Amino acid sequence: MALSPVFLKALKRSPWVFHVGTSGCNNCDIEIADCLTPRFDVERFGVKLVGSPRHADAMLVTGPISHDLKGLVQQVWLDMPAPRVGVLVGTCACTMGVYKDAYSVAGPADKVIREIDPAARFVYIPGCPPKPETIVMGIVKILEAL
Amino acid sequence: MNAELVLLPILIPGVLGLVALFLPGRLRAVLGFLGSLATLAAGLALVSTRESFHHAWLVLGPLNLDFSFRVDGFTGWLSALVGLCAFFTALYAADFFRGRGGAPGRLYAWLLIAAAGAEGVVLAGNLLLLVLCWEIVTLMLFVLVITGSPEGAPAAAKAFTILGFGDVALILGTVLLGSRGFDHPMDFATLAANPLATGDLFGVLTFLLLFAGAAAKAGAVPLHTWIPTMAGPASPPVMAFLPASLDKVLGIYLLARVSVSWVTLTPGLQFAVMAVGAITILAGVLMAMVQHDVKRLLSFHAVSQVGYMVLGIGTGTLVGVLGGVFHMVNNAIYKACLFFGAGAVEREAGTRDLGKLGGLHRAMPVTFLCMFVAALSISGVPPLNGFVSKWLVYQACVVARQPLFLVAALFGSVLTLASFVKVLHSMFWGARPPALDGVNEAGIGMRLPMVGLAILCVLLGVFGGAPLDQAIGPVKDVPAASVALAGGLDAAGTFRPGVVTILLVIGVLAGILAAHLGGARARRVRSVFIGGEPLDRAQNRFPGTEFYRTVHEMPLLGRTLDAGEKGVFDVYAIFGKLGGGVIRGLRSLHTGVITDYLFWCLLGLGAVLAVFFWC
Amino acid sequence: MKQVIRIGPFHPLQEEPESFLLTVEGERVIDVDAKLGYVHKGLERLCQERTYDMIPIILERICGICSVTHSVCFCHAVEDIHGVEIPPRARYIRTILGEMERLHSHLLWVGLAGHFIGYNTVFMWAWKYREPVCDAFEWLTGHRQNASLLKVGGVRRDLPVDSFPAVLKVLDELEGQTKMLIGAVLDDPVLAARLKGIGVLTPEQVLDWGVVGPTARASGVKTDARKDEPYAAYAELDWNLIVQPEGDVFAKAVVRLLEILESIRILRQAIAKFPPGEIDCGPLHVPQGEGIGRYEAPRGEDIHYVRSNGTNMPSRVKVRAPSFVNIPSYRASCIGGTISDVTITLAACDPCYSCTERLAAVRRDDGGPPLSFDDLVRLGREKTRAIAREMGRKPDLGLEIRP
Amino acid sequence: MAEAIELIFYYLVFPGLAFCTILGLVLSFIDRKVSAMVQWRVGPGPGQPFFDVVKLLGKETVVPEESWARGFLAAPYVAFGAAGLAATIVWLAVLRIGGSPPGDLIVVLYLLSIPAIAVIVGGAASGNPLGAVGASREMKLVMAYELPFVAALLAVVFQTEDGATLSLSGLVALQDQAGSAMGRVSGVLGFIAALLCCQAKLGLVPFDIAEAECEIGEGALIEYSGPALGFFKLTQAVQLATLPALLVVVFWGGMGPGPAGVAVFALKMLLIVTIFVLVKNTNPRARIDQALRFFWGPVTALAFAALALAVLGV
Repeated sequence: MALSPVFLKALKRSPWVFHVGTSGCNNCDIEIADCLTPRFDVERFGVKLVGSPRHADAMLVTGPISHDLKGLVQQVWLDMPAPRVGVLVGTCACTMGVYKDAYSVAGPADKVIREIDPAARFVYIPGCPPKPETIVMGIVKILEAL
Repeated sequence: MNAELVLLPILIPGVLGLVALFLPGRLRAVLGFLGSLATLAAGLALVSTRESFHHAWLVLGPLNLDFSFRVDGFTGWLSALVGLCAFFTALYAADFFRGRGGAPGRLYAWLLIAAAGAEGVVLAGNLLLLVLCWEIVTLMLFVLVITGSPEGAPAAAKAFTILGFGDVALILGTVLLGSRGFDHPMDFATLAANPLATGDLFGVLTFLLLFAGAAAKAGAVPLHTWIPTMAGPASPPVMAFLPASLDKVLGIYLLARVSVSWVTLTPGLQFAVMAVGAITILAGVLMAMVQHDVKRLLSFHAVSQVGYMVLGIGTGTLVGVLGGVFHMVNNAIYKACLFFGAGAVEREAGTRDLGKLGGLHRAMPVTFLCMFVAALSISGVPPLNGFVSKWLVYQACVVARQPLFLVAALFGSVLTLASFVKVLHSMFWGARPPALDGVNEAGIGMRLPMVGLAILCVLLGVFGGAPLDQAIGPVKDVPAASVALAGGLDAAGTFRPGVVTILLVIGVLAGILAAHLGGARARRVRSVFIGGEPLDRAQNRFPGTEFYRTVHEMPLLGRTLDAGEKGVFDVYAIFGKLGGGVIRGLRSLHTGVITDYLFWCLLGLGAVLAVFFWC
Repeated sequence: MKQVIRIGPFHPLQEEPESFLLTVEGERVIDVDAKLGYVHKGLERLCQERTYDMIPIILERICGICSVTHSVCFCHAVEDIHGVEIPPRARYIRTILGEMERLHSHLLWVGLAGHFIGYNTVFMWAWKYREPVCDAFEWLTGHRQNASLLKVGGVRRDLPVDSFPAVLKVLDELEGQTKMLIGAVLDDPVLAARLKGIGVLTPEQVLDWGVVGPTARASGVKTDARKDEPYAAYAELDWNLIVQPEGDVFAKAVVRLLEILESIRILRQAIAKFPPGEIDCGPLHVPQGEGIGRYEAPRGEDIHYVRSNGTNMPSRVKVRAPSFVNIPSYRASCIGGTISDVTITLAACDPCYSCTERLAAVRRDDGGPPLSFDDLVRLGREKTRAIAREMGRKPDLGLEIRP
Repeated sequence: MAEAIELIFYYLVFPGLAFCTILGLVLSFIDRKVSAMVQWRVGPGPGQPFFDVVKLLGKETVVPEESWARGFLAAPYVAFGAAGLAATIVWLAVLRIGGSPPGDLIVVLYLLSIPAIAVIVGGAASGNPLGAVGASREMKLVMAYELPFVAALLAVVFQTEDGATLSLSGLVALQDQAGSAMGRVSGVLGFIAALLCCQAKLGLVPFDIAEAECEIGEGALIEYSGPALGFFKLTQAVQLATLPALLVVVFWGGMGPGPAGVAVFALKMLLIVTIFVLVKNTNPRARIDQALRFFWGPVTALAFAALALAVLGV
């Protein structure tokens, strides 16, 4: 989809994210929430956590995807209006981390989502968990790269 | 133009109705349809005429029972409205009863006779004649309710009792009003020329009797209870035709005539009438909010809306009277539409329990849109017709300096809106329960009246000034009505719904244009998001019946409403209980012992003698 | 007809995916059901394929907030098999880590609770106060949460003693801030109106449902593994058990806030008494046997069970996280409240699903409803019979399993 | 014709839709910035509300399968148009352009309730049960605040002995003669009641019950995306620019002449917005029954007291 420059600029300044906590350990989720709080305050960059995927521009995934969640995560991805981007926070979301050998996980988020949307674009912020500084840096880099 | 033309709207349905009584079913339906159409045509023909028909018929001493009918701009329009209601009802009924062995009993015949009676009330130029036609309508209501539904008998009896009480009051009032000794004591012109002062007991009593008659017919609190009771058994066409629209028209028409031209109200009486209006608004709408049966819910709104008319007329100001009368016309339109829609849904979905309905907007789009418009209209959302008339009533409250009643009226509108949000949501929005998967749109005969009425809602709203200038002014019985009207209205101000509408449309279009300039035209359909898991249509529902539980759980309010639902405030039930008590007491006196009876006889004789000698 | 409002699995109320099915009448909740299992990661199985040395690091990743909890608890269980006594310095290090974790966990909850009832100012303030605690954790261990510091028989690395003054300074500041927060919460009439009398658990219900931790202590039940069966250095330190009698959400908030102050007290004493010496007891070989570890996590008592077959990998690791017993108590605390009450009540026991989910919902191949317990038992038996038939002997089904 | 063009200009550009949208977005920036300051954050830059809206306008629209699509999509535009019309009428009275038509206070009241109705219709028509919960809450909230709001406004209308007027410009003229309504006890009481009602009308904490993010996931707006959501945001902005102005016009004498008048008016607006923001940031969300009780209890009592005092002439 061709984006007009005005819209792209606005999108860069106002990425709203929907947080999809998956089968991870919760730690990345907490560091994400930490980014909203006074010390890091990502609202400076216009980032806002929203409660419905319909409002979101980016999907924040924070863990490996279990078999039980796989279909749901795929549906939520489709629930987001285009243009959309996936942000994989933490080693587990990127590569499954320590859960690589576990029997109950279906794969890292990018693989799962690409099954239904091959054109999906992702941003990876590895770390276990990434420090809030890292996440903020990651977000800023995403915005620059868009 | 021939003066006899005035009789046409009465004679056509009257004669055809009597003929139809003796015809077989199918012919009766045809006759009903044609007869009501002809009535409508006759009514429309009258709208621009000002004629009166007079025939001295019977002179009993001072009492001239003249056979006099008249039409002015206003009553002409009303006559057309009655015809329209009859026509739409006949049309609707034809489709409604299709596939069920046709209309039950002699429905069309009674319908026509009722229409004739209503036309008679509207066109009468003589109070006695009006009362006569009035009784015909009451009788027809009784007959229509029990036609085809034997379980309707208790409801019909209740209605007949309350209306009978009202009619007795009306007759007494009529007699008192005419007993002041004029040449033509029952003639409208005479009455208007000699308005009754209400400074003394006689005046107050007369007015109250007349008011009771009008209020019972229109269904103002506390004489309203027959309407919700009959909402269950009466079929939707009957509900839409009489209790919801025509009875209101007749009751308020009479009230307007009485309190505007025949009686001069003292401020105290005005206040009382306004209070009745305000209480009716709030009581009706609050009761409506907790109903789960759509017809019963609508019938409480039918009560509530009367409050606006009574309130408007009670202010005694020109704006108020115009607002009340205009609201009466508007009410007939949107309320008939709502009852038609509810009936259509009941017929197609097989239930009128709001908790079991849902998601029908796709299955019944026309019914839905018509009910949507009518619901917004009854809630007084601009720029629909309900807003125009309610706005006049609000203005009247300001002119009459009655802030409390103004707040009640405005708050009543909010509650009405809330109630209809519940209705619309329960019937048409939300997920469709799996049980309703096979539901289809109502037939064309049912859709047409709804569409027609919904269009009228919009037209009378957007061009709300026109009927005020053209038709409703003359009720005040002033010559050159529109001139006086313009002057009178300017004092309080006019509202130009047309301008607002045009601006609103421009604004909405500008918004859509801006959205398109944003570049986003892409649209995609997805199932709803309820947290990720798929929607279970049978379970994941939030039906409208659940909307106002919180309100119901408010202290005091909930308990009062429950009491209202149980009939604690129902005059009929109260008097029924009282009457039952008296009868039980009397029955206990019948011991069967002859000496006891002798004792009572002696006691009675003693009492009579005592009174006799005392005085 | 039942009307079910679904909270989750992806719902802003929860950081983690799980769904609650609220059966409602209007806004009033008349039944609560939960569907968990989205977060099932197969950790216990994973642990059976790792050596004792590796397991604490994996178990740190059961849950991001309870990273110390699970690794210490596992160490307790293995040390229980072994019967080994760990050196005092290691005990103090474990205490300090545990209490630091409690501090940031409670502050986190206070903030989230504020967020859930729409009081974002409380959220921001609590998390602002939490930040220095995470910093202190980083000074002490080198990481904000997952320090990888624990090992069976002691700890892996020593704490940098020179960072203690800075940590104490953080604690001093935090004490003042917490007191301010307590004042703000206790005095706020709107908060009281919103939270008092909501989600009440009576002491009887606490015992019936086996509720643990601050959730139980808020109902007046004195339960705390640190007092009941003191481990680490708790027996040598002076601190109070915080108990509130009311059992409502407000009491749960008060308990957690006051526990922050207690944790600060414990930390100060632990730092003051920080003993010299070894930090572990050398290489250990875990003998055959079973062990149970208890540990008072910020959310309540955590229990680990480890069975060893004498090799360097356990043959069974079982984790029973506090939320596992706290979550079912929703049926006692939520029913009868409104949706607004229930959402905060759901959050009030500070549920942690990644800790809890030792189960998985098994979907049918045809996409039907998940298999129930009975289904699983039946399927299991069928499979056993099939295998037995294949192997040509009678199935051995001596044990009757009852649901 | 010239009159019609003038009218359309008033409505679409100044002081109607365009002006109020921009003003509202600026005010919502102030809201977010002050909130951030209360929460010890830096907060967004001044362009943030604009970026948000422009971005939303460029996004794809997702329509729920179960919804009444036309109503669902039309609702935000109707809300926007109605809010803009209300804004035009209020701001014309602020700027003293022309004599506003008599009775326009009622029209403004109704127009200002249309955005709420649109949210309700949109939420209910989305087919989402959470949206329905949100719609029912919004409706209950409207029921709750409408009663005291009307009563509080009428406290000014009925303040004078004679010639009670429902016209905004009439009210301004009246206050020019007799001093601002805030100079009287009834005016102050009414102002406080109306202020609380406006907090709920704007859907700010503690009355953001209909969109309670953590309970029902944005409630009535849960299914909205792209431009439709953007227009709801714009509607909120327009309301944010209108309601404080309405309060100033009705209770606080409107805008005085000259630059000084403009400055004083701006200060009054800012003060009101700041009160909104501070209340928003120092309270948790109320429960819907608490909100109903609050508005039908103390606030209504306050408003009726104001009304009674006004009729008595205090």
